[in-house]
Amino acid sequence: MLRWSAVAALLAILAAGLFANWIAPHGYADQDRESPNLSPSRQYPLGTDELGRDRFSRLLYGTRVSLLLAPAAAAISIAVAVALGGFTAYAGAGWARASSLVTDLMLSLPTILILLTVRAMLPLNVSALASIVITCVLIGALNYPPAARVIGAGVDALLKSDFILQARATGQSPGRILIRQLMPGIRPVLIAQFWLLVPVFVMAEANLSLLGLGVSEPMPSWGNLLRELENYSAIPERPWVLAPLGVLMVTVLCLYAILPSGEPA
Amino acid sequence: MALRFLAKHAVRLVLTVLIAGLLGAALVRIAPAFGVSEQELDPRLSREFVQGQRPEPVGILRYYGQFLYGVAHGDFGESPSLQRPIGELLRERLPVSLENLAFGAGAGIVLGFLCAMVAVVFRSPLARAVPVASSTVLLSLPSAALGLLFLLAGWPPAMALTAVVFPRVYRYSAAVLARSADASHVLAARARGVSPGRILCVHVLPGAAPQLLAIVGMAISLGFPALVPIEAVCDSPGVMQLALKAAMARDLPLLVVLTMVASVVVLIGNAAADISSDVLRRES
Amino acid sequence: MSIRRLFPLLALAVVLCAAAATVGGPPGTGGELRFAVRAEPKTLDPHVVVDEPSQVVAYLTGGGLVRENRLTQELEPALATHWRVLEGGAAIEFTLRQGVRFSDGAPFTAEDVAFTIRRVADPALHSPLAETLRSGSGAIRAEVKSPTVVVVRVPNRIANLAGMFDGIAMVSSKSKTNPPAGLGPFVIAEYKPASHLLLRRNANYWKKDAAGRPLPYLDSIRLDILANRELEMMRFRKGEIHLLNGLEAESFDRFAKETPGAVRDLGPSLDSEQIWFNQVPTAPIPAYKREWFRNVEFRRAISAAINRADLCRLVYRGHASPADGPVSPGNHAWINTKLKPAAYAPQAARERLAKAGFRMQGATLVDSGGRPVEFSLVTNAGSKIRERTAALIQQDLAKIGIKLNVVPMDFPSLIERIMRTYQYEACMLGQIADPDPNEMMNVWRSSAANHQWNPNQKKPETTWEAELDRLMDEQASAVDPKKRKAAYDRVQEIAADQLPFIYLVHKNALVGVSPSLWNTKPAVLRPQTFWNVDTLAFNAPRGR
Amino acid sequence: MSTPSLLTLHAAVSGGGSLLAATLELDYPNKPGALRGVSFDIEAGEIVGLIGESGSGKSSVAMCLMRLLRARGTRLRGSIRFDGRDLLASSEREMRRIRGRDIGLVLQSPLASLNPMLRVGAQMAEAWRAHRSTSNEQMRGEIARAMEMVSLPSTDEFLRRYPRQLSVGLAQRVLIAMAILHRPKLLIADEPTSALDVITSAEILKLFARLNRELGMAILFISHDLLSVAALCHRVAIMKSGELVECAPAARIFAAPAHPYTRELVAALPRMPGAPDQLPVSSTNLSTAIEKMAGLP
Repeated sequence: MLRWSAVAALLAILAAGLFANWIAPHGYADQDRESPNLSPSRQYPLGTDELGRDRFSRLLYGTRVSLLLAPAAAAISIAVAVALGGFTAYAGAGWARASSLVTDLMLSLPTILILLTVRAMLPLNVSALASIVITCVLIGALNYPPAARVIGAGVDALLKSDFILQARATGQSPGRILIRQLMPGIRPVLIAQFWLLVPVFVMAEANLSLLGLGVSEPMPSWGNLLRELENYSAIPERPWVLAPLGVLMVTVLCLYAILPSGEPA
Repeated sequence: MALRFLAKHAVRLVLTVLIAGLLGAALVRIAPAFGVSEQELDPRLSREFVQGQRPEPVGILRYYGQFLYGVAHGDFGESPSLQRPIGELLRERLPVSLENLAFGAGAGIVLGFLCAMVAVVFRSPLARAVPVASSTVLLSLPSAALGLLFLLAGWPPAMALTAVVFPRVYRYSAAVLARSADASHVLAARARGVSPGRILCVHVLPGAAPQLLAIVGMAISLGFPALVPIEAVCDSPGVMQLALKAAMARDLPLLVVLTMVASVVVLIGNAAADISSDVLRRES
Repeated sequence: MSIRRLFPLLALAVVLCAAAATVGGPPGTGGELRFAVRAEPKTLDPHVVVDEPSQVVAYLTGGGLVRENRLTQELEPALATHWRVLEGGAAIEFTLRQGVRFSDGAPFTAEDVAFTIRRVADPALHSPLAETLRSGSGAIRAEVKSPTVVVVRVPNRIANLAGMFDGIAMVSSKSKTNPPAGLGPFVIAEYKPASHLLLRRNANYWKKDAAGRPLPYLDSIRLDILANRELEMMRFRKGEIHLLNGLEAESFDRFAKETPGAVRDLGPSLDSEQIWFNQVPTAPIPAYKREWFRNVEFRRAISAAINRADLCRLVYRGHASPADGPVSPGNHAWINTKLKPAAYAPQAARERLAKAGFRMQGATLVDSGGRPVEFSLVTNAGSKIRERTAALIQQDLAKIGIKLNVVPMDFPSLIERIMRTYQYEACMLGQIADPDPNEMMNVWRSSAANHQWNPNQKKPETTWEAELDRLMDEQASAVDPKKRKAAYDRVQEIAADQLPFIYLVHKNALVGVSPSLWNTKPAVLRPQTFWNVDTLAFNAPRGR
Repeated sequence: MSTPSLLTLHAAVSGGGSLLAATLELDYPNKPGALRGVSFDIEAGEIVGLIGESGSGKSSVAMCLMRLLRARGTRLRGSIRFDGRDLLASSEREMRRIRGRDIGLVLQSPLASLNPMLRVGAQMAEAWRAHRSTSNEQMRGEIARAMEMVSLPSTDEFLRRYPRQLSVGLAQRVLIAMAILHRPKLLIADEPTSALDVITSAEILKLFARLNRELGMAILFISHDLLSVAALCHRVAIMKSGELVECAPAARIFAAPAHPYTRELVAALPRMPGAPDQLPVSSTNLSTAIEKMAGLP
């Protein structure tokens, strides 16, 4: 019951983002230069920012970006983890040790520098869409280690299980075992990881954009919109600037937390 | 046996740290704008002057060799961007970060464990609802935003780390304790009328101890990187703030040392998890 | 009576009190002045500073032979009572003040000046101060004529030679410490890295006030190392720090509403914001784009299409003025008043583009080869001001059919691109300028590295760049201020005509000064709020 | 089968002063109607067998009686009257006093039911101290007596063992010893023999019979094994998908099974090869047969 209402609410929010073109009263980059810094009004439900852009419309478009970006990044992260975890589980102890070393190293290297390096190598005239895709691939690929650990452990446990033994006993080829036995077996772990990672990547994008290296202007994303936090002493005076975003973020991420188990845990 | 086990882990730790340092050096070296200084933009300074400020570029391996030789003699080298000895910087800043980590992550762990225990012992809806709700909300806020909010409230940055660590610790430990409390020997003890406190301490906690230890390890390896945005926004003079500055300034020697420090922390976190899972395997 | 009505009265009362206090001596002496610096000072040696925090420390602890009054922008005697420029600017003779003692008690003599000059000129020290004295190669020499007279010779003639000595802190030749003892109003008492720097009053400071009382009035200064602007403002609001330098418009407006007496808009600062196009012939960008960028009509069209008034109004909330050239209206001595501010004229921009062979294809501008006009603008990430500026320009240019891609990147990557690899199309940055055009030599001369649009030219590629080279050399070596002014006026005219830099705005100098301070005279020149630190005091006695 | 008929059954069977009288309605969040109107009583000193296939709710009955249901969202209604008290109205604190002292519980997997990290002696002592604060000597004496009763050695060597050093049968005896330590009026045994081999299982059955005889302890014996129940119990209750379908003296269950399900159960009993097709109708016959099989006196 709770689960279905969570699904419905999440879908509604996602739909609002996806159909922002139709729902939003203004474009995300439209500047009404005669009316900057407005309080909420009928024309601008959440007021306008410094450049006279409608905050409500930007929130809708930002929701679209963040809600599409995070699951995509999570999927990438899981793909990397599966490739690595599956491979090492098969290839034996030596490789497993090597891959856990790689994972440890990934965790210790200054991620920010890797991000800067890759970003600095990009061509200049990339479209907003491309910049989103790149951001997503980057944070997805860089944040695979936690997922790799869990999935690796899952594959390991499966390989020791009776039904794989049974499959081996019947003389199935390793490839076939991988596809027919292992993949379906590991699927619940993957799905659980996916749900776990989506909020992580919503956060990652936000943290990245707080540094000014996320989705580039004028395209809004939750992280970009959160940058209002930089002038945090102004927040209490103008609650409509951040409160709706905060509520939306907490709502969506709580819904994500409820979804997989059907209960908040 | 135990000695060999420890020795194996120690060797592994040293090796990983050494490789991490080398990789860190290589990463900085190939990163864009290595050797660029902001002074180049200053029109008052001539090209020759700015170039003279920069140390001669050396090969990575050669640099690393010299660096390790220095470390063996207790010298970590000098940070070009801050123009101070790295050993001194670490002495000043590492305690700050470790303090943040110890108090912040420590409080998060204790709070998470306590809430999980309370939820397991008193199975009242309230005992669950409060930590579940608070942890869900805390999980939905980026650590940088948490840092800013705590700064705004005038609370120490370590508390922001608590807010990052607590919800995760609570979730995992509540699950672990619940599983441990479901064991039939716990049920049997309850059926004998043993008091809840004794059930928790004697029957539930020992069974869950290895996994709880793993959670402590997780909290450390999770809390350490979370310190980067927190120290950055809260202006807390720790090593993670230093790491961000070093990355921005492409400070090769400093980043190499900091990468090694980070790898030690990550490995200690992992070792806690590994050792406890080894213990677990031997138990079963 | 509402609080709102009360405010002006209170403000008036504060002003009156301040005015009354200025007439006599300070209302009280002693106390600790506190303010923040953004980063750790990289050095405490006043002769090798390049970063701003070190400059602050050097200013507070160092004493120079002359001092520029930041308010009047004129040179005043300091450790030298008077000076004489010799040999058309290749030498200068200083007559030293007598009875002055260093912070360690040693007497100050011509020997110390010679020692200081030798120290600065020593290539091993690697002092940027030597850079300013040595345009070209050759030695800087100091000759001691008598215990109170010293002559300093520089290899080439320098137009504003005396002014150069404002920043050179005199140090003691007998001091054993490193850095050696100085003559500034304060001395370093304690340095706690990553936290703060504590400066103590220099009991031997030479200056006295009108009533003969020893200066400085303050007991100590605490510099907090604080990177977070919001934190700095929170502490200013609580009265924990007393000065704010370089406020942002948004915060300024908020303070202006809350505590009107505490913040001041000093009018246009010398700093400017500008964009420029990459005109480097060897740059790895498409050739047709380089053609656009090197086309002056294209640059003029872009300049005309940018609505600078909107930039000032929206991004700077009115605390900026549209820029028409490198020299800000705040630089009274050097601005060319004949230049008209660049007007916002999208129609004129379209006409210019049409004249240069561009045409509209639907809503998109295409060049004569039919290629859509699209380019990227790099700027440093994390600067809200620049990102907003870019967003506004993006929309201004969209109106004339040009697509602008804004690419924020971290500072070192940006510098690498604009200084070394030239992998960029257009760039937006700001310039922190000093009043004297000598500081701009490396910007306007075509052979210099900071000639951003096309640096390090073997010989000037265009006639106007050749003329810039000639004019800059002329102003640098002319002793007659009128001749210098004429030359630099012409530089400004060429810049406005050729638009190698498209100047956007000069932002105003916005500062915060605690009402508890007496005799504050904030100025647009750096250090804005505490340039007269030796005569600052608190309104209420603070006790020694 | 609907509740009213069960209630009549209950009324018919129960006397006035029974030790335990329970009517249970239980809903799990994911399985509503886990117990539907399960109503029965136990006289003092009586052994009642509870039979049913797995998932029929027999173990839930045990958990309900002890009020040990852990899962969230579980709803228990009805009434449990035990020794003049209403257990459903008792607080958790009161329940804790009842558990182990007035009602003992033996679970089905003996090794899992012992804390692997505590020595046998420590667990015994814990069970004793949960309800009594006496001197150590007295406690040791009581523990020795209980262990003697279940034919365990009460040597130091044995008390210092860890559960992993015990066989399943020994472990089960340790659990029973702990359950009877305080001489409870009622012992609930939840499938106590299902994890044991045939011989050990027979020994344990014998032990239960002896405890009942010597201590006058009532026993609720939960099992899916009709034969062992028939051998041991005075009365047998049959459960099917959360309902009690029949409750009668053991003899009558075999002689005249009333419910179709009971008939099915009885018919499914294994037969020795060469035995007559017809089931022995006389309950005494059967009991003696079974008693012989189990080695009971």
